Amino acid sequence: MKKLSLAKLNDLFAAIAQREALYLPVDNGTGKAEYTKWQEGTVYSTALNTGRSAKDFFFPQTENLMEFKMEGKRIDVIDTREECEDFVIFGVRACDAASFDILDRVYLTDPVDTYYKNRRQHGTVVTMACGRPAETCFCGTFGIDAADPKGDVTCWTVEDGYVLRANTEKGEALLAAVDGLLTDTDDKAVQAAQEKTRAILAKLPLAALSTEGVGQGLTKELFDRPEWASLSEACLGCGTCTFVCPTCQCYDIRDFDTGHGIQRFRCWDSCMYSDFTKMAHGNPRVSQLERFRQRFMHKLVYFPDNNDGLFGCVGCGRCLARCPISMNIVKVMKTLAKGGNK
Amino acid sequence: MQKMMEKRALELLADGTVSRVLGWSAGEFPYDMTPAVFETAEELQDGFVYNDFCGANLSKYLIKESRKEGKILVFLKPCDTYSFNQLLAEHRIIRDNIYVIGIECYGKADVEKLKAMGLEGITGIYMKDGEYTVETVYGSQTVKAYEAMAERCLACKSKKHVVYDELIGEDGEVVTDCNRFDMVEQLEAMTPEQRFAFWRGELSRCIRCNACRNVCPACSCEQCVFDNPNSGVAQKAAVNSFEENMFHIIRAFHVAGRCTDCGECSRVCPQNIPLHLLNRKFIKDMNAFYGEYQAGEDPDKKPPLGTYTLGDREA
Amino acid sequence: MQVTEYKPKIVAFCCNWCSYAGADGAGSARLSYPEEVKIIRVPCSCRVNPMFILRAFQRGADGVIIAGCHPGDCHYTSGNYFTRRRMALLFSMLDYLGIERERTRVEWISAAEGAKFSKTMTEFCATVAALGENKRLEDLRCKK
Amino acid sequence: MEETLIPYAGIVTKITGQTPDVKTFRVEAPEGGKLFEHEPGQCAMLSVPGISEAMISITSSPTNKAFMEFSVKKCGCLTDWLHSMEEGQMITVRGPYGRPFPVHDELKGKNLIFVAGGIGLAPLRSVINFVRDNRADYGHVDIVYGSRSKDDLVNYDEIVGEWMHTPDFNVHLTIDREQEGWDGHVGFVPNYVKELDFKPENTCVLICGPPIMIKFTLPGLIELGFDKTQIFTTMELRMKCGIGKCGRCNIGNKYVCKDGPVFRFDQLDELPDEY
Repeated sequence: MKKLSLAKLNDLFAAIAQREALYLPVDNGTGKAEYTKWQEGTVYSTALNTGRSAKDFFFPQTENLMEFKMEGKRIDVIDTREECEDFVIFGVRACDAASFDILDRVYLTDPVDTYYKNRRQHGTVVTMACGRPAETCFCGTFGIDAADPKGDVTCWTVEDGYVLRANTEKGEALLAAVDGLLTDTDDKAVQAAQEKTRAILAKLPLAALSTEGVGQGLTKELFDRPEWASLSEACLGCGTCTFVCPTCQCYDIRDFDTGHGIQRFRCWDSCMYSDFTKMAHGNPRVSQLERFRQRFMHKLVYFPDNNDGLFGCVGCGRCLARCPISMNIVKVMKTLAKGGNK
Repeated sequence: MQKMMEKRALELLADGTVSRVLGWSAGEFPYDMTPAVFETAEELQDGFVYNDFCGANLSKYLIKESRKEGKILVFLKPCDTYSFNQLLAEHRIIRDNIYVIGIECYGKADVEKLKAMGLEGITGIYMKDGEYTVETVYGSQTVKAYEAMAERCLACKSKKHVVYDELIGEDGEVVTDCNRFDMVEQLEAMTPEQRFAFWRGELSRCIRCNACRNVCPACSCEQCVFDNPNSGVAQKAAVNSFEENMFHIIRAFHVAGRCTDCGECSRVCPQNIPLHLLNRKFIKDMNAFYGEYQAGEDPDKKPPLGTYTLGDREA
Repeated sequence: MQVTEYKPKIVAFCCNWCSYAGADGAGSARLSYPEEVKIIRVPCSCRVNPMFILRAFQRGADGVIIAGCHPGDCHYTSGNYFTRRRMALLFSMLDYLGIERERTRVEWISAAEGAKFSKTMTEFCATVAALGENKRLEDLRCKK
Repeated sequence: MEETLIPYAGIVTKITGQTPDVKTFRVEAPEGGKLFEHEPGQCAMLSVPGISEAMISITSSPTNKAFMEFSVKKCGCLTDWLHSMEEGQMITVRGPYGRPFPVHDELKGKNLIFVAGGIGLAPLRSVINFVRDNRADYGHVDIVYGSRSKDDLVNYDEIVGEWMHTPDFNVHLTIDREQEGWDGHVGFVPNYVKELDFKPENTCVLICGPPIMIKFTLPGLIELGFDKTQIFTTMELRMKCGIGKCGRCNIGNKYVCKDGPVFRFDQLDELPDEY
């Protein structure tokens, strides 16, 4: 393990930024932190989490896929892909770091999504262990340890500085490049910090939330549960939960006529939208009930079904804080667990 | 207040005046209430909640709910009654199927404000003598109620219920000195460059989740122009600055003269974009150009964009 | 080195019953108006949806003008009165968002006013030319 | 395998009007030949840039080495556009997507019954022609095909001209209502299937058509003694990516584009009823 003194944090950022683009949480002036590119003078925000999730780095809200030149009867397909530049994301929390694993299972399984893979290969993730989790946090429910996040490098804030640990080759390379700023250390300070965090985690209101009643193989049990009606009745059908969610990965492919060609781009889409599954001859998900059910069944049953029991939620709590009508996965899980095994 | 509301709802359910009650149901935390329909006394007793965090405007749900079998009881705060009236004027809700109980309101709290004070890990919020005692896993703190009041409530335009079948609590007055256009005026006083920079900063955060549109009681179209593939502007994402601007300008324009300034758009925005400032600009301009008009106040009055005079100012 | 003079792109929505004929009138009277004005004929000035104006800017317009019948002369009795209200509000909103007020205009031009048509367009072009390219409502995808 | 979502441009070399609202498009690579190989039952994403992209089943048999064909019913924005196309114009195609009918294993050596309604013949035609070209590998073949009227029978010329003359091929055509000049069977497909009294021994059924037809044919087949493991169908839902990532074509935990579109009925029973 390596140690960085409190005073040298900015030097670390400068050293990284000299090699490659560095993004870190910065207060955006509305009381929320968002990932921002570091430049001299940028102040790192220690806010618990960013408003938007870190998935944007690998799965941006919109991206161009290709272009078409149309002339008479002819169509030319133009591959506009470019090799992504190396970058570092600093300060990713345990939940978001775990979300990359979920996105990987979608985008890096056969057939591999080349756009995603390109960015994933070039990104180095430095996680920051949590010190002040909030009431909306429930990553522990899904086996995520906020005190020991994954990522290429893990960082802990300790009393007199930061402790860093490389977890992967990419992480080793990053730490090696800034080695001049670091000193060797043991894991005592880290353990103390972890203990403190874990004590708080245990006191959080959602600490006892369990995945009992949901999970792999429960489609038949849960799909027709009557509770979906009351759970979904207030849903506005907006895409807030989907778009702030670090694991939601559905997309739409659209064309834009620029006047001198066609740009085909993909953008985030939401299963909460009424036109998500709409076809010329009808829509299999007629009402908000079906759409709402799809979102939660996907995270709590279908995704685990296809991924050895791994849930499609990381407990970051963004949807709890952001849903306009305060309906969220926790309420869904609790409601489903309550009336279970009928 | 909650006790009185619950009691009255139980009575109305019991005597068959209504068959359902539209209110708020308890959440995981002291502040995350979800709008809900209660059909039985047990459901009401189990889950009905009313407190300072019940900010959601319930009137839009009536579009769907008033078309169902039986009468529904709805609790409306003063600002919600304006939305209700406007929906009524637009024939979007069926008045005969709704029983309105107006509830007094002295401003709703915004948990974001508490969180911005560094109150993380909230486990309990207790109101007493104009103060909230906020308990968190990191200790407890007392906050003056007005310090946690939602931005929109600080500029409340009216504490008067413009429509109700009965009232719980006092009816208030229209607040004439609410100063709700202050920020609009500040923006107007800026240079175009400054204004442009301000709005770019705000609108560039938009993630196009459509929460503002879907929560808006004035956005009651069955299919929005931005969802209609034949409109040529249907779009899933705000791809660039133009589309961010266009969505919000057009949305504000489509509700101009119908927007009651309930402030739901800004409340629900996950990116904290002050969308009400767009609507208020239209309201302010319409007041200045065509005479004072408050949407929802009087359902029989012609909206400014639905009428004209020969001597209107030139564009 | 040759410096090409900047020529703005202007979209003019012209009412079929007056201004469009006004443009014809300008032609018959051999009055010129700038070639950068692209006319789109509409059945009435009130057919112009605010979205049309934004879309014109998106597709590369630097200025948008709506020309309709004089108040009181609308072929459909009152269309232009509604145009006047809508555009007053829309233009004020664009201004509020920091988009130059001078890029948008409404003018009343009758079928007999060929001269006014020519003069208005020339003036408007000059105003927009002075502002330069539309940067604040541009859509970079549409730029070549 | 890596997926770029980038399609090939192909030339529509021939357009054949099949019925008033169905046309068959022959697509070839600009340099001639097929854009890619496929298996019977697989689909491809057809697109006209600027209009839309849609999943369409490949109706030609993989044994056809010269070109691919798509039969398209006019019913949405892309298909409207395709129907207004001229020969020689280009479209874009990517694929092949999905799991094919199990022609190399489960279906091999079996008697086959094809049940199709309307445009539902398109995906089955690929299998039928594959079977014709590998005749020795399969047993007796029955084709039950119904449509609203005689004019709505897709590939009528091919059915009458070729399929009916293939050894051990029995073609049973039916139309919904009596029509002048039609002396064949009249009635709905589900009833016709029952009337034909098929025997389930060593037989597989491939069924495709409107959901309502499938819904009513299935109990008939069960009554005749067929097991759900003998019956295959092919599904259709809204798709964007074709590779199980965009997230919209799932029925329960299965993605129609990747895990389907061909499903066996006992597999469908495992999934929630949301299609």
